[in-house]
Amino acid sequence: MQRIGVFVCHCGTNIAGTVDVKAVAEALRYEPGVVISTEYQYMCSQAGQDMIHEAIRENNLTGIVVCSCSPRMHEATFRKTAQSAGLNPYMVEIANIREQCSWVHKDMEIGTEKAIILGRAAIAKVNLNAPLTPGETPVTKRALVIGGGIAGIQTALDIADAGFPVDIVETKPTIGGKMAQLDKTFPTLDCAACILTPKMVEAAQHENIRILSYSEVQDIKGFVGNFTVQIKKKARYVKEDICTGCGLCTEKCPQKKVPNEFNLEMDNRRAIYIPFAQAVPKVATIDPNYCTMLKTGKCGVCAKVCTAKAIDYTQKDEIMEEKYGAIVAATGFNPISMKPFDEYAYSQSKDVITSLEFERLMNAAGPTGGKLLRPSDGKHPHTIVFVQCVGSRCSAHASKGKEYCSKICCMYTAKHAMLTRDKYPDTDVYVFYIDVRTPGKNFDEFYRRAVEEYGVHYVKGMVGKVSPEGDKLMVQASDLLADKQLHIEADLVVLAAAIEPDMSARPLATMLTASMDTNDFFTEAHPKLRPVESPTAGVFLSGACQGPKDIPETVSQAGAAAAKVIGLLAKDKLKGNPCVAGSDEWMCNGCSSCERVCPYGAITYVTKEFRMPDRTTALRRVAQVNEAVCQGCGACTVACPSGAMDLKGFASSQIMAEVDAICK
Amino acid sequence: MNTEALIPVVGVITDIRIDTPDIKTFRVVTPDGKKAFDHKPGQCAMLSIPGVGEAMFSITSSPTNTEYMEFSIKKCGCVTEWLHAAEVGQQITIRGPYGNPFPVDDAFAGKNMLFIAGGVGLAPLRSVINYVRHYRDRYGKVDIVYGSRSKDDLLDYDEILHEWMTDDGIDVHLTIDREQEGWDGHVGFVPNYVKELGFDTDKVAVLCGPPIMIKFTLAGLQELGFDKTQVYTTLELRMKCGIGKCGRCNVGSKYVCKDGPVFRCDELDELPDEY
Amino acid sequence: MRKCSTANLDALLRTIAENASLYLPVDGTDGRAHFTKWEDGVKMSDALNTVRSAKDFFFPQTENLMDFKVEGKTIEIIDTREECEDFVIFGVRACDVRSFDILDRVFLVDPVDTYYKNRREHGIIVSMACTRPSETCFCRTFGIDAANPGGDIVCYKEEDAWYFDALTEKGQALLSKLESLTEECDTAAVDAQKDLIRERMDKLPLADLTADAFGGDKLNTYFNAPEWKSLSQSCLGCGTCTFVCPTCQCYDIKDFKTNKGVQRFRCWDSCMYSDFTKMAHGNNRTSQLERFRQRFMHKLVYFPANNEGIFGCVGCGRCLSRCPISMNIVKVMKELGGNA
Amino acid sequence: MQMTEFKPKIVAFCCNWCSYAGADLAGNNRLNYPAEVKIIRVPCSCRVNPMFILRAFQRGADGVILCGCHPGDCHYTSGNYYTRRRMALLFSMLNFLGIEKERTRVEWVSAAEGAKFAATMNDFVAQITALGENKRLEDLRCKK
Amino acid sequence: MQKVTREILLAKAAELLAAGTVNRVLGWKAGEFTYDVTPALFTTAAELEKDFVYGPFSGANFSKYLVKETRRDEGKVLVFLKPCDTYSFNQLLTEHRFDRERVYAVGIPCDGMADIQRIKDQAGDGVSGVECDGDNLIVHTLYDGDKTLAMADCLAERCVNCKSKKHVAYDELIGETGDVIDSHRFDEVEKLEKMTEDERFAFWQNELSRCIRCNACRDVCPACTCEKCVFGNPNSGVENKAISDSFEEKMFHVIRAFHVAGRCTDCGECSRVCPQNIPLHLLNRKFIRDIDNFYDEYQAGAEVGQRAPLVNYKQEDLEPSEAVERSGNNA
Repeated sequence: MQRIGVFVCHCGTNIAGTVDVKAVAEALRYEPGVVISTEYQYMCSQAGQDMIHEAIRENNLTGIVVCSCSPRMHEATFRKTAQSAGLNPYMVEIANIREQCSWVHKDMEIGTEKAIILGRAAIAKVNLNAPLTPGETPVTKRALVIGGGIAGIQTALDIADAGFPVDIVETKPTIGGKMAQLDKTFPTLDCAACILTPKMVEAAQHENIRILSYSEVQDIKGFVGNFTVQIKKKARYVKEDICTGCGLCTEKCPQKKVPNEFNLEMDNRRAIYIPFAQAVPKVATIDPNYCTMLKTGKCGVCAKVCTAKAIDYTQKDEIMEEKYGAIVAATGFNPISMKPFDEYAYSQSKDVITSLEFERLMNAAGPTGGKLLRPSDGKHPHTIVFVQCVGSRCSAHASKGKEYCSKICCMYTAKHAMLTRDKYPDTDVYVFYIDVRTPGKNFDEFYRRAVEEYGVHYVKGMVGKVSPEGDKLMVQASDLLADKQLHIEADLVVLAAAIEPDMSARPLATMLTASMDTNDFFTEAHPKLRPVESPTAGVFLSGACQGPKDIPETVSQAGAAAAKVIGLLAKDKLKGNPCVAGSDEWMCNGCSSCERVCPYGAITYVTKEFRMPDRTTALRRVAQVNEAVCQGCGACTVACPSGAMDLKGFASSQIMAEVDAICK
Repeated sequence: MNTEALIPVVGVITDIRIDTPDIKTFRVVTPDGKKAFDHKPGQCAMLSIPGVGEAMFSITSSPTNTEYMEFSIKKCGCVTEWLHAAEVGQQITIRGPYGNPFPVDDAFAGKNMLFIAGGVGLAPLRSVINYVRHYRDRYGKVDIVYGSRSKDDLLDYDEILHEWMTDDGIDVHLTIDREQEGWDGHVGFVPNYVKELGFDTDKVAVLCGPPIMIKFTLAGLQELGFDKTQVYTTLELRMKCGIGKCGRCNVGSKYVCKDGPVFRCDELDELPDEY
Repeated sequence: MRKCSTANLDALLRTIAENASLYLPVDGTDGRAHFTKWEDGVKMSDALNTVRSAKDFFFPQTENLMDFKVEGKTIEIIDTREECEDFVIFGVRACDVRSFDILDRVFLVDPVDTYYKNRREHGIIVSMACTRPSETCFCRTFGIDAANPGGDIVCYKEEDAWYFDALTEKGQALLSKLESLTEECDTAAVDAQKDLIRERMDKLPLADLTADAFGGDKLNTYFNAPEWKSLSQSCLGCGTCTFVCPTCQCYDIKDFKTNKGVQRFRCWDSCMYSDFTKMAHGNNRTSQLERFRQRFMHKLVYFPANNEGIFGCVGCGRCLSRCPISMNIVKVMKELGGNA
Repeated sequence: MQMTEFKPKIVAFCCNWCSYAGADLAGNNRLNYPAEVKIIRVPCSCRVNPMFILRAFQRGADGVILCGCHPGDCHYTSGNYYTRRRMALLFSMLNFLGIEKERTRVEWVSAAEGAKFAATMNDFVAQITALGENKRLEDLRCKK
Repeated sequence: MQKVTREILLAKAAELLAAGTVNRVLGWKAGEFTYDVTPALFTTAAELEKDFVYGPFSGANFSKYLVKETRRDEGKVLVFLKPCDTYSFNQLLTEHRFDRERVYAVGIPCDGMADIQRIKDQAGDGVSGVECDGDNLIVHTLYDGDKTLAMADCLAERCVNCKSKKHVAYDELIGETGDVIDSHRFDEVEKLEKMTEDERFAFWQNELSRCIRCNACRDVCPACTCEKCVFGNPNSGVENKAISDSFEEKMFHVIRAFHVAGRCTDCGECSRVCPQNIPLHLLNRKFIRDIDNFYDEYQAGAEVGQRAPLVNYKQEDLEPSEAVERSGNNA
């Protein structure tokens, strides 16, 4: 049985004005466990706190109830007071008799009666309180960034600059991501490579950054501060540390017919290749699907020409296991497949291309050396139709496409239109749009320049059908403002394909036990207040894996995620919230219900041997809560059919005791 | 209407003595300061705290104490935990006496007595020991072997030192399980100590303690030549109603609360192995 | 022997009900018979027996024992016992009548259970002979004569009339109040019915079942019998057999915190429940085998050991028809009987 | 009818992050609602076990209301989604047993919705008052 | 469809025992009167030969026994599963309640099991034996001679409203598996829904007031395999051994139904075993129907690893305030 002190606060007249505080203190004196009950003007004042302090000492109190303002106001204050008097801070309960009583009721009698009942409920609860101590876990001072695009690079650089080691895992042979494929960036029209590649180099040369390119995350175990991650380094058949990136092998390789994914397969590369000139690491990679040597054992040209002797056909995939304190997901995006949108004839004509393909066509390092030529015949297109929102903003009931706005298309289309008109003033450029969305610094000005200075024809309306006829593309569209049908004979059609999260995100989310929305974008811990954290502690989000973003947004979010990581890694130990769930192993069924509702992945299972009451031994699967990860929501306690799972500080018995006290 | 065995009377805790870290001894009287009822050595009483529960405890004070009853209670379960948190002046309820007593006036009369207890097992024996001390002339020589985990776990240590040990014709043999600073007495487990002491068989032995201790001590006594008919013990008190009706303490055809808790060891052989 | 024409039965029941609460088996909405308070228009069931036994009248599933008022450190005990009002249970079968005798041997031995005694003293039992015993009946195994069911008044139902005979003073007193509705008669019809009943009892599938192999001295014969393992193997550990059993009398005492004080109540408990013997000290019957064995050993060995050889089973057959897995005392007796 | 006499007992479970803060805001703005409402603070609406609700009725509550963050705004991201399913099924079941459907309610109240909190409580108390005492889920022993 | 007979099952069991595939068999053991069949564990072909039965009363669902059985021994246990049992089997697997590796499951087709109460209601009390004769049952009675009843009229409620003849789990199948059936199992629920609140209250008050808290429904339920039931746990706040107040029976059944909601496969065992004939399955079916109505159609146990509706959600789920109306309850 507890020895409880009750302290009723007047809060000046805030409480005492509508509640007879003396009567409350008197009535609560006879509640079970109460040994002292008193009132005072301002409990939160130093004098009030001293009074509580003294009372705890003098009466050997094991718990206190403060009847005062909202616990959201002063719970922390009184917990500190209790702690200073040697009482566990979690042996404090607050009865909210101000915000939820004196301030909402006018009648003294009614207010007093309710205050007594609220006090009684708090006493009933504290009678069942147990001292709680927050758990502590050490932090591995190292971060993992998954994805080597601009988001990942920026996050890694910021963390590394703060002095913490970072690994970047990138599945491709080089970092750089989508940004490396872009020609120019809006709204400034500076060259993407010019601003990205210095960052790539900086990352490569940073003493705190290790780039694990051509690698994949295979398994993640552990929790905030203590993740253990298995990373597969795929065999690239070239010794990374020896290859000088001279490129000789990529010139001599006899296998010339490999579609070049960097240029979106609009040209070819060799079986041994360096994706692009500024690749980081600048190391050759052999594509095992095309290399004759690897497939038939006959060739070996690259090994012969390599002066550094870097070629190693016997290389195997390598699994490494590393420990991290924090993980940043920066898996990025991809344009969606255009297959379901055949009304635009993407599969029928080479001259219907996506915007990303258009980027490559315009890029000096692209398949056409930067000349805008039609993929089908290499001729100059004179009429170009841009179609916006291909697969974006679709109805929820549509059989294809995404419901959301892909956010970047309006701006890059304006950029494409403008660049086209700038380089080739003889082309007619049409842009079909539903709405033009330009909420960003200098965005609207940019779009207006395209219309006003560059004479791009912006047409509000959708393209209904594109049909190849001869070497032309017949575009049927509607102009909603003019309310008429348009028929345009185009040479090139560019589709602003919606973007979607990279396919690697879903399995990664499963490994991280991080939640995703229905579109497979990572869910943030709180949409407003914690936008760069995932609900899983220690897992952070950077870039388009959380939702469509342009480059400046991505970079700022990357920095924010880095700041969160730095804040975490700067701690030596993590102190948890002690009000966490706990499972009674003897009652646990191992049924996984709790695990399924846990938003944090805090619950794992072990199979243990138990000595059963009937003296037999049995192997039983039981839940274990990782207190460092649990945030104490209590979802598991209700999902658990046997009641094995309970929440400290809000135990079922405590809540029911409150219910009983209130209904008395 | 007739008195009902299940309806208790109110008792007041007038004194709480801390015996060991997990055993306290409670003194209980009625609100008007009297003993709640008379009892015989070895009998028990049902104590309860309304809303918490009822539990059976052996009465550790001797019947010769006409002023109050005492209960030495080890913390295990909700009733005992509640009692351990109680303060002097707390009211509880009490009913009894229950169970059969030790045959102090027939089978034990005129005999040399050997009491062997382990841990809290001294509690039920204390009643008999003090009864025997009170009627000292009715019994022969008395030996008491008492052991515990440590010196701090010895029950009624003051009484043992200052009353039992100073009585004529009573030999007290104390032992603790492990060496301990400030202890110059015997160290070792009770069953071994009994064998070491090597008692004559001209005695009635009374045993109480944890089941494992009883098992080995009984074997030890038999080695020394004791017959099971010379050895008495008292069983653990797993009971609810206390009056042989609720069916809980049923062991074979016996009800521990009614036919026990005191059994002669040969009687126990007749019972199925379920206690 | 007195006789009441079937046409007059309602009037007879009404007369009984004027002086005391009258309970009799009535078909419920579930199509099964339950003891129900008689009121005008209530029709007596033709079923052989009720789902629950008649023990409920004397040993109800739950009953308040006393109340406590707790204030600060003080406790007030409130004796809530009240003198029970007279009641009549009509149509009790021989097996259930015997069960009262068995319960008496528990509750009326010193110290007397006054709650039980109170009801027992105020209850009048009108028994009824069984003309159509069921395949699950084996009361004869325990020396019960379904043709002479006992009670305070015994009754025999024929097509045209009901025959009553008082067996006790209580019964005599009640029967005398019914004089105007009954007439003195000879025993011919009843004797014929008794012969029929005995003839039918002989032909029951369980007619040959005997309890000779059991008794108070058979502890060692059966306690460690290997058969317990297979018998108890599929027992679910529910309390169905216990709760429908007319002789099972294990109970628990529990406290309930009301909004004002504490109510101490008694409720049925079952030795089949895994926590039945679980106490702060531990549990002495931890496996279902032990619990299962306890129930049947109690009926067939322990109870007779303490009660001049009277078995704790009355052969009513309720557990035979109600056990979810169809395990029952008959199967236990047959399986173990071979060990005798 | 003794409508004026009847003072219902109402238990309100409020999640710490939204509804409890909303109740505090109602207090800050001195928005009246009946004193029959007593609030129990829980970390999240998903902490509320159906057993607590039945317990409240057993102990004499006439109405039980559960308040949490608006769907999508849960502090723990998904807690109130589970609450929503659990309570939808529980309420339907209670009503299936003939318990008045008005006795139970779930309301989403954000930390900014002090006015909504007060209005909700006023409405709920009026509803329960009109409905009268909880008879169908009462435990007579508790009322003794 | 191949008719399953005792002989076929015996042969299968003997074969698997002999091959060492399994070392014990969960099967039905003959009783006194044909209908009182008991689940039992057989370890030898001889034991099986002596006592194993299979017939219209071999209805017990064995899946729950596997929880304990797979903990006990090394080696595999053979279990015969009717289509409805396979759902319980899967559900238990989903909840990791037993070790699949230790079970050899033989699926057997089922035409429905008989309910002795229904037989007795038609044939009268005193049924000394029952024999199968094609689609009929020949019932031997003590006083009225033999009676012939159509099997269709003797089926247990759960078989009348059988939801599936499809086996969703097995290692081996005897005969052929069937299809999920478009059953009328929700008709009774719908009937209750259409009643007024008051009528429903009166209905359930009458039904549940018969409850004696014997716990048979819980103890037989394949979803109720909790290591420690909340109703047996003094710290749960709902522990109570017997009904002391009409509140308790409602609380018990609501909580129990809620605990198995989304996990109940509608095997019907609860109603079968209730000694007081309370139609408990209606509570479970109400939950199933509501789940189907509110969310997506869901059959517990249809697949291993399904996410039960109560541990799942959608952003667009209905609000509790809409539940009563959507559920079809007449308010």
